[in-house]
Amino acid sequence: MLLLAVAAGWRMWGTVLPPTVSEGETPRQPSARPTPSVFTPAHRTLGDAVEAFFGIRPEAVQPIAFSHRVHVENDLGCTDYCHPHATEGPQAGLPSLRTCMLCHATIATEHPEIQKMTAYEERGEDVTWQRVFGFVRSAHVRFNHAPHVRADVACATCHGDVGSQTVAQRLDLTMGQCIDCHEAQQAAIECVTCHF
Amino acid sequence: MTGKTAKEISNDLLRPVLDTSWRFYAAAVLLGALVVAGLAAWGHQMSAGIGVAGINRPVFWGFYITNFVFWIGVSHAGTLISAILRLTHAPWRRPVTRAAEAITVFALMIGAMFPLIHLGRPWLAFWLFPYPSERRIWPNVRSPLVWDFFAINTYLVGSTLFLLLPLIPDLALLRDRARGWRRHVYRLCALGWAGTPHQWRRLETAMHIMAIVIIPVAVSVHTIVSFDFAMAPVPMWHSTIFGPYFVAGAIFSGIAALIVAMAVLRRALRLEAYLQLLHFESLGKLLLLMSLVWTYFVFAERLTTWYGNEPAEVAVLFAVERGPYAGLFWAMVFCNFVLPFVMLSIKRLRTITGTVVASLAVLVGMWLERFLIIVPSLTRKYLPYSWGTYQPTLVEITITAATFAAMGLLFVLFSKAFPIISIWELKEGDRRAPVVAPGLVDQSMVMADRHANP
Amino acid sequence: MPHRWGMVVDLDRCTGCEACVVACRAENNVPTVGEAEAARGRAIHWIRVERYVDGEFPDVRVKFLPVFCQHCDAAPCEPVCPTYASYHTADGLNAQVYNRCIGTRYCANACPYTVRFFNFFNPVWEKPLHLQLNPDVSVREVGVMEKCTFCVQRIKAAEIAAKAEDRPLRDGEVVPACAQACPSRALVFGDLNDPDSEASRLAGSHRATHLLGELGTQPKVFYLQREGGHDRQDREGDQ
Amino acid sequence: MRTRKAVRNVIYGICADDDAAASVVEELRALDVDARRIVVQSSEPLEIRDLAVPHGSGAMPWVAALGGLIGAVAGFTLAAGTQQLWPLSTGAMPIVTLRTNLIITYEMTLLGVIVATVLCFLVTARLPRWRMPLDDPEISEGAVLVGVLSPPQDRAHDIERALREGGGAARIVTCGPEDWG
Repeated sequence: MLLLAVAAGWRMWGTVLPPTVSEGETPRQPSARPTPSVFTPAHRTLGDAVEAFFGIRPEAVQPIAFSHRVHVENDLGCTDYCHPHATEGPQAGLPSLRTCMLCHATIATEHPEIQKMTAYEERGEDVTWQRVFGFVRSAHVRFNHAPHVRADVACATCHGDVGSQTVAQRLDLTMGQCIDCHEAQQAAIECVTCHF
Repeated sequence: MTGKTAKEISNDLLRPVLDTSWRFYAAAVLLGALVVAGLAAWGHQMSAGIGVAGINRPVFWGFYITNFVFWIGVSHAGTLISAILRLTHAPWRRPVTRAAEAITVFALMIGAMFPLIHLGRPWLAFWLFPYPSERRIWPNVRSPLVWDFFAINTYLVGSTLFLLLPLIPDLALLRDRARGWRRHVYRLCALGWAGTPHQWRRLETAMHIMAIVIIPVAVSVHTIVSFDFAMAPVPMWHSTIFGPYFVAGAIFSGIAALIVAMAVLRRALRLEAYLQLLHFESLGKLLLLMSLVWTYFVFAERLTTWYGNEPAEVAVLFAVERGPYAGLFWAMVFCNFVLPFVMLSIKRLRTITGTVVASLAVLVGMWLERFLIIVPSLTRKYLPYSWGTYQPTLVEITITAATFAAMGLLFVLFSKAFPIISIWELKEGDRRAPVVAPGLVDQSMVMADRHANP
Repeated sequence: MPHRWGMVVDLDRCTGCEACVVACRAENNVPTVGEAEAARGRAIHWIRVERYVDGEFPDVRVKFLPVFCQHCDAAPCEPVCPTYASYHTADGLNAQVYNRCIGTRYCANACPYTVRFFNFFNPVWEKPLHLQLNPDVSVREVGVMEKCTFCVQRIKAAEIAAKAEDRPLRDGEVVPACAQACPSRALVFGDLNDPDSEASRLAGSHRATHLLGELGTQPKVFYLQREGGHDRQDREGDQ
Repeated sequence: MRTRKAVRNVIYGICADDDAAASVVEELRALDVDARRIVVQSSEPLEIRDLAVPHGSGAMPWVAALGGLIGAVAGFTLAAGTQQLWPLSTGAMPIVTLRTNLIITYEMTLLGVIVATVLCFLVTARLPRWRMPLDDPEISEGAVLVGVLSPPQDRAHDIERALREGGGAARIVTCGPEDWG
């Protein structure tokens, strides 16, 4: 009952009350200006807010059934062509269509998934890969791949055995796992190491 | 004291519980509507952001923290007064204690809501609780807000038990009187109380220990609330006097709240025979005493600040006394000192109406006092470039009003479900010597009481 | 020996151009709240240039005072936070951990410099402004406190780069956005533990003072007092 | 909830006030009835304190003190442990700040006392007890019940006489196990 009232307020007061950025409350304000749309609620619905709170995210659906296994079996390293930036900076990066076509212009061209890519190329579009790993915005984590690669942390330590998967499956990474590893490696565990 | 038989007492005091009048429904619906409005306002605030409240930079705390301090202050009504009166065997306490303890519990529940309401991200408030999590990081026990968490929890647990223990025999009484489904509920609540001499003695020992312990808890709670301010280097906050000053103010507003609640109960539940002029007079005298103590603290605080002439502090001092907050300040002085002093020190004015008027004024005055402690200091911090102002918004006002309604609603529901005057204690007191003199009774008299036969 | 980051502000050099303010906003994803909210005191500026006007017209002098987080050693904001969102790093930064912040705003009350800013609403960068966001810095959401970090992202990046090359950090390798943008070089950032750094050299000047030093907060920001104008006589001896 | 206890039956009388109850108890003692079998129930504390089984003030203050001690240790350990669990420096304070930890210790001490007192009360007063005790509506009207649990069959008559004559119990009730519930 009480929760219902709060939920109702969540939905309705926005329409009953003046907009959240209200005008005309202090004399110094400029008059006759439209309310700036600088702010929105952090979540559109209560459901979104609850999902964000519990960290519920939809599974990433990839446009192409990319097989990591096939590529790893053909001795392609993670950072060789597809995620090269992992050795250089924060983001590992996702391959562009051009990277794929370097090989697939000639390899396995008759495979239906590869033909999808050819179709993309013909339309002049890039593949809209969905990001699988990543921190929720409210975690405020600034993860940098490069120092981890330099410290010889294997990709699979965090990403799991992607080499045996088709499209990558998300693992739930927790702060506890980061800390355990950082402590074992005697890396910094100060908050600002990652959160800034 | 009441000149009534045990049976009459039971009948009178159980009547409001067993019979339900339309007034109860009217009050419950009206107050409930306000509470729902407040909850909706809170929901809106969580959805849109805390910015729908009037707080800004540099006034980061406003109405919500004012309400927090005010309600925690009111909570000292009860347990502290009731515990002191019990320990001093003040015979006139008997019809008063339960109402006082109920005020404590409800005011604490409401007051403890405000630190949550005022949070920017209230859904993460559980981080104040030291629980094992994979993050391995626990609350910072150096923070006065964490002290608050511990102090308020201790006080809430203590005062709730202090209210419930002496309720058990009355629940047994209700178990025997009530009919239908309520009988089963009361039967469960009464925990199978039999009323053997053994149990009575245990209850008395337990209440005695609780009464002793609850006093240092209550003192510490409001001291810690004052530390929320005193720990920060903000002009006029960073003060060593704040602990006792806040405790005195808390007892002051607590007595006022108790008098108002008693007056309402007396009218609404027709308890004129139990809540007599004597009770209002005795509490009125206590109120007068606390008014003087409070005035002393205010004077001492403001004199030392003025004499010290520290620029940042004096800026706040004069902003309050003759600046934008002067109106509120002098209203506070009138409500907390002038009016109660006149109404309570002149015997002819110290009637029931007189004490109630004084108490209402004190409640207003003490709310203003909390506001004037919190806001003006924040508007005038050290660097004049960042001075600011504060204006409450509709959301804050709605939530504030809703908490007063919530207090009323909880009180109405409580007095509906349980006898608001402790029946067994009243009977026990009636059977002992009819001591009419108000005030504190000395030990020899109490002993005489105990051995006197009916 | 850990670093001890500090900043020196030469008030004689500050012209009040506010380039630092603009640079800081761009670097640190500082939200713009709009006129209405700014009028209600909700504007966010991690660095601000306070203007104080001295004297009667026509003999008027304007003093500029850039104020930002002083990264106090004995910071009043840190111990009051119930969740450790505000704490002191080993290299002397006054850290603000956004994800730990539950929005009590206690730190902002305790800060005597009023340099802590609160997100009263959820900030939004309308398209295409979202493209200007710095990916190295978090975008803070509603209910979270924020403040000057001494551009901790630049410190971290420089540290990582230095470690990759297995060498110590050089003086001047880390430059916060405000210092980088300052045309008159009034802002000098550096390691106060390194006696040869420019910052620690300037911090030893006889002109160096702290803002509200009497409060005992032990700031790591030093203000070099003005020597122009009426104070001209004590110019001798300055380096 | 409805399990029957070994009590076979009970004889009790309803006395008008505690004086009457006191003299009934005297009579019963004179009859050499086991003090543990005598029950007295009232709806308010009785003036005459030594009815039925005598008890001192009991161990409650000591239990309360023990609770306080446990609370103090728990409070200090919690506070200092929390600080050392993830040592973060704030405001140039030491990692373990004794002064602030005293506050937590203090609150936990008092919480320990309160909880221990209430637990001790519940245990020694044998609450909660889901089986109803002897339940006579007249108790809540102010009367005092005096009874004997499982009276020896051969002496039931004597006991009834004692109840009636001692202080003039107004009403004598004899109930078997089926009346308990």
